[in-house]
Amino acid sequence: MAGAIRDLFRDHAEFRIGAVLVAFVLLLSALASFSPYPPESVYVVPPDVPPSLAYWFGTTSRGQDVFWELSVALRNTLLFGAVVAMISRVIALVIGLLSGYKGGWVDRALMSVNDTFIVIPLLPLLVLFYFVMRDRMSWLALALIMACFGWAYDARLIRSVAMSLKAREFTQTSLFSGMSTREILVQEHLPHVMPVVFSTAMNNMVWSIGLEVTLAVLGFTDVNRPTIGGMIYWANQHAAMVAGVWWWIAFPIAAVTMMFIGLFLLAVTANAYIDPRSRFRTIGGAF
Amino acid sequence: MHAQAVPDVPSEAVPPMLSVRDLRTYYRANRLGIKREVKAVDGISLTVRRGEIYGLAGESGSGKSTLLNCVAGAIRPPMEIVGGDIDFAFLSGYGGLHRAPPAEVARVRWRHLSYIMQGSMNVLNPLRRLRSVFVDFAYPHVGGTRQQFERQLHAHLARLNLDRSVLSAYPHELSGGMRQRATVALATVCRPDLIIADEPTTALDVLVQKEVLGMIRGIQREMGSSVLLVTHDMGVHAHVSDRLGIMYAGHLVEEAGTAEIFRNPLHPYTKHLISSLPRIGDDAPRCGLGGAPPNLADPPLGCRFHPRCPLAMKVCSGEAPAMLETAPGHRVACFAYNQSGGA
Amino acid sequence: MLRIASYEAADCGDPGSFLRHGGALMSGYFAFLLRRLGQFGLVLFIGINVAYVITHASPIDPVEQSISAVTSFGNTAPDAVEQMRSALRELYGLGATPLDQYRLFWSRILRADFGPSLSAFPTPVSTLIGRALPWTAGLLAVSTIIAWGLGNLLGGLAGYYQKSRTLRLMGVVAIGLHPIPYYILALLLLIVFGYLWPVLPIAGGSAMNLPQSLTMEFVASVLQHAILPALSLILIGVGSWFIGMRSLVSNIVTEDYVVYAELAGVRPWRILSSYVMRNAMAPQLTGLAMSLGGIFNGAVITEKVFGYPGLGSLLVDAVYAGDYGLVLGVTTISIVAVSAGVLAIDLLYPLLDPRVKVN
Amino acid sequence: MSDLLLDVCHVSKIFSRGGLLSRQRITAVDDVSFQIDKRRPEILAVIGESGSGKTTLCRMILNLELPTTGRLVFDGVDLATIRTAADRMMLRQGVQPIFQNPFDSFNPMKRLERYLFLTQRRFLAATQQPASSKAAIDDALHQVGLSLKEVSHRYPHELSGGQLQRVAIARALLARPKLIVADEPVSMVDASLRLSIVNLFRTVRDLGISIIYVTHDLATAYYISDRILVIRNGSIVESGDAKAVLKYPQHPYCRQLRDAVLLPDLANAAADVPISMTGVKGTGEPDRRP
Repeated sequence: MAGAIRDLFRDHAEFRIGAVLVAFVLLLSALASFSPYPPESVYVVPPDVPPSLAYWFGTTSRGQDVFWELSVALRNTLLFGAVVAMISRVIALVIGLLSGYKGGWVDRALMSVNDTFIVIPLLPLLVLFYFVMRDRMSWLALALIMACFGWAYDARLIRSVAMSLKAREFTQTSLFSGMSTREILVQEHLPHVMPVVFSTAMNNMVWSIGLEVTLAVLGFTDVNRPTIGGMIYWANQHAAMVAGVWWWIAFPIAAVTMMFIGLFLLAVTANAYIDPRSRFRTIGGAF
Repeated sequence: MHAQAVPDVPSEAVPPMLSVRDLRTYYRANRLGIKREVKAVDGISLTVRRGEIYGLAGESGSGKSTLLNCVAGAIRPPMEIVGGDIDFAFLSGYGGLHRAPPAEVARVRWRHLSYIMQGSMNVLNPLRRLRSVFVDFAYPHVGGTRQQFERQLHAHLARLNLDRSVLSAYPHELSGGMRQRATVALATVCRPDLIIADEPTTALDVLVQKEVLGMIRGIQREMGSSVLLVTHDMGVHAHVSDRLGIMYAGHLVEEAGTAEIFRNPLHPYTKHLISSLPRIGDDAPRCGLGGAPPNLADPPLGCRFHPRCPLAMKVCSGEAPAMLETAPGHRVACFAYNQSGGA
Repeated sequence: MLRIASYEAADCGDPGSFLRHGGALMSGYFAFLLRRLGQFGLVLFIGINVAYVITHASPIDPVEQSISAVTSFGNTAPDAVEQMRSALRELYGLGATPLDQYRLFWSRILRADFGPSLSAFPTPVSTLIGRALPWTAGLLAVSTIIAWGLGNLLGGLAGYYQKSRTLRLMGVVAIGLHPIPYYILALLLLIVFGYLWPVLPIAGGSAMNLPQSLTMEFVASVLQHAILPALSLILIGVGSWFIGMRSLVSNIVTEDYVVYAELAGVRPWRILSSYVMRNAMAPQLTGLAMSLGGIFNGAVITEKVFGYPGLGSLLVDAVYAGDYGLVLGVTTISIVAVSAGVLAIDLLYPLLDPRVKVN
Repeated sequence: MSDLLLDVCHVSKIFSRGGLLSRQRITAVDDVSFQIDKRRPEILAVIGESGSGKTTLCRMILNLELPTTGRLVFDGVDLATIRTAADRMMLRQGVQPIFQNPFDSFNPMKRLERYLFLTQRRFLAATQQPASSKAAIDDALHQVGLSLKEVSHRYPHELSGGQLQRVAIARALLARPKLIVADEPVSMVDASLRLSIVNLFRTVRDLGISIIYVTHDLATAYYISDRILVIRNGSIVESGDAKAVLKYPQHPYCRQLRDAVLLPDLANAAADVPISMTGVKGTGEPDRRP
């Protein structure tokens, strides 16, 4: 794994850019612990101050320091994305590996359900969910629901890898060396699937954070918890663009765009690395 | 038709169909900062005469496929031609397809030089009927109206005993043998001067293999084309090749007429290849060759076969033997037959 | 190892063999059709059940909550409130056994009857949806087709001509655009074309003063209003199709059949169109079907930002207005519409890949 | 208890594909019967072309697939009655496979000795002391001409195909099986190494282990095997003593097969490949239509 990352770093400019962007965003979010103000409180600084030495990113109409607010929002948003990605990875791995390895009716049944989850439009369901939950909607509940819908596409990818692994002879060797199904899946197949898990996790974070931003902007989440979407929501509520408080909207959008492009670049390069043919082209190997 | 006149006796006056001189092709890779160089083809010279089937034998990693790719002009990184010339009777002066201008390459392909590849399932576009493939590959070279082309196509298929219904089929609708026969028809429809065949029967069952070989040989004799046939299967060479070159680890180690090679193999590796194969009706115990083929990223010094050679001498590990002619048309690279090198 | 329905063309001397083969093809396609229909049914079943579970998992009395949301807007006649309450109670099936509630829910959905809208009382929800659906369908169809076609064309070219500087630059732009959330891109377009360089209408589906009829003027106005919403969908869509197609094509160009065709001197344009692009199309069509749900999500946002009178705006406004029947109705119809779209795209697949008919 | 090690009794395998309406049935193995005697270990060659059903037969003997009809009894155990994981382990100790592609027989991300130790531990842990497991593995590797020193800490890509196939045989031997099923074990091994692998099978048989050697190569089958089965379209067309069947085949298909073998003999070379185009007309490719 370390060797793979080193190869990626050397051979792909995209990977370097992605890593730098993500590292920057992570750093910014890590600063949240040093925030001088409690993140949820308002009117702690003078409102509507443009970016200056005292307030690097300016202040909002609600009297918050954009820099520290953004740092906390990034942390919360990343945490949200990571939770969704983690839970949905577990579901995708279990379903994908099992479906690919077992085949037969297990595979057919799981994949029918899987295909259903892929095509169902999620946003109306999330809106409906918000509609019935209203103020009781917590970020964790939202993360859980998104995780329940965010595994399907990736389970299909993992399944196709698992199917090709199943057909390979070393799986039979493991079987006849006395390994159980669980051992084969975990010890023999999982390492081959990890690169896919990594790249889909990045993509999944892009997806879930994007959806969260969207919902928050419309006011369909817990907007009192600082997130990137929440910041844009409040900025819209105070007509920040019209009022000329552009920094309130510009910095969150810049940060989230950097994060998206960074994560996406990591996913794309990891994907290119997985595909042996493109790996052959960039790194070369025996003939 | 231009390829009809077949000289029965290859004379020195007529230039050979293909001549490869001192070809060196390396794979250059750079992994974790360490440069690796795999010398897949390392100084090979050979000629393919007009109207003959020249067989190249060798195991995996001997460089025979690399050599073919060089001749075919299919050079992609990390593969690199480091030195040497490839000249064709129909395209000379450039030193190979990879150096010829695109217009010349386009003129030559399929009209003068065609290919039969291994694995017919993958070489035919799965989404295209065979008729379209024939049109794509051959029609621009043949010209005329589509009706004329269709008639020519039918005549060609009939000559190869193929039903014309194959034209309406998709590749997946045909059996493996049928697909390979269609590929042979595709490669010969323009009556090319030189056909390159890369393991054309390896994936086929024995019964079909024999048919396809007969087909290649039959149409070759009829058209007078030359064929460069690569396969590791000595049985195939015995049955269809006119002359035979044996490759080992990027070198050509022996070359002679097929009959001569089988009657009088000189190089220890050739001897082993021929003697180790069991035959039906022969109960003598045989043994395999010890050791393993060398790693071409780090080949042994001297003769590359010496670590496995039963006749290895001191000189073998020091310097590489040159190809020397021991009898007319029989060349071998081995110090055992090389007066100047020792023994 | 065992391949079905492969046939030996040499045996095709008897005419019967072709007929038998044709029969297999027909039944193969029929099986494919049946499988797709089954999948369609399953999507509807699971999707609508999820909607049911969500609406019935709420710890709050949904009826009273909706009533209070509606009445807080202003004065509503007391008997109208009572009428709403009874309609809502019926819609929710409160008081009945869980099984009856579930049965009632399904019977309403099968009749597409979601009761009267609370926010536009007493217009039935189905009428509101019927009015909005054509806008969304039109916007989605046009922008999806353009994005898919353009993205695949450019992505295919970029995968084939990997050295072209222009195409590589396009790749960078696509990679930059693709991960931006729909909302943010739509907002940026709004700022650019609405405030900084106000040349395009930024809200609505057509000019307010025009009657909805098939006049040149109306159509022109519809098209003009559709430019920005469609553009925001297309920009992001093109990016993702571009990236997908480029990586697909850069794999296909190393396939044996492409290399073989190159060695045969087949003309580059023919290789690009019939060997590379054509073979990448089938997986991209599946991708289109699979991503339709996601594209619909994008349309919801886009419509809201640009005030486009489609399902998305209807849904968001219904939430703000606390209109339960309308939210449920839009959700259900979205699921039906998207899965019908997926079905339609899926059924095109055998046209692109003849192998489907056999396996 | 009978003296039969393996009793394949009227075994058929029918695959059905497709949905409810377009069900296609393919008979992969059709009423095959043969036995292997416990008292006389032998090398039994199973000859057939691609699609003849020989791989399906192997998979059934390895209990990876159940027959549609008929019975497979290994060492007194009907394979259809195996339900529990423990039973399956018992069977796997008795029947071990060797695969076609040595480069794919071991997980490229794991070290080779892992499989040797696993096999040793899982199948023989009860009968042996842990300390002796290394010695047992070394012994098994010596039997195939390798040693633990050459193998340990190596990844599959560091060894040649021939060496890997030897490790695969050593691994199978470690389970102390009674039967080894080898499906095309040398077709992907380099020609110069092929014979040394084939010769190992004779060594293995002399250890008292029977081998089912599946191949399409008649020459090595003649060279190594004691008995032979020729399969076509799922059913046995000829069987008997290997030398006799291959030297004097009775069934026309077997004659055809033997005549199609291309050997590096010039005596009959060149003459028997049809040069005139009249001899090319499609012959014996099996009709694979369902």
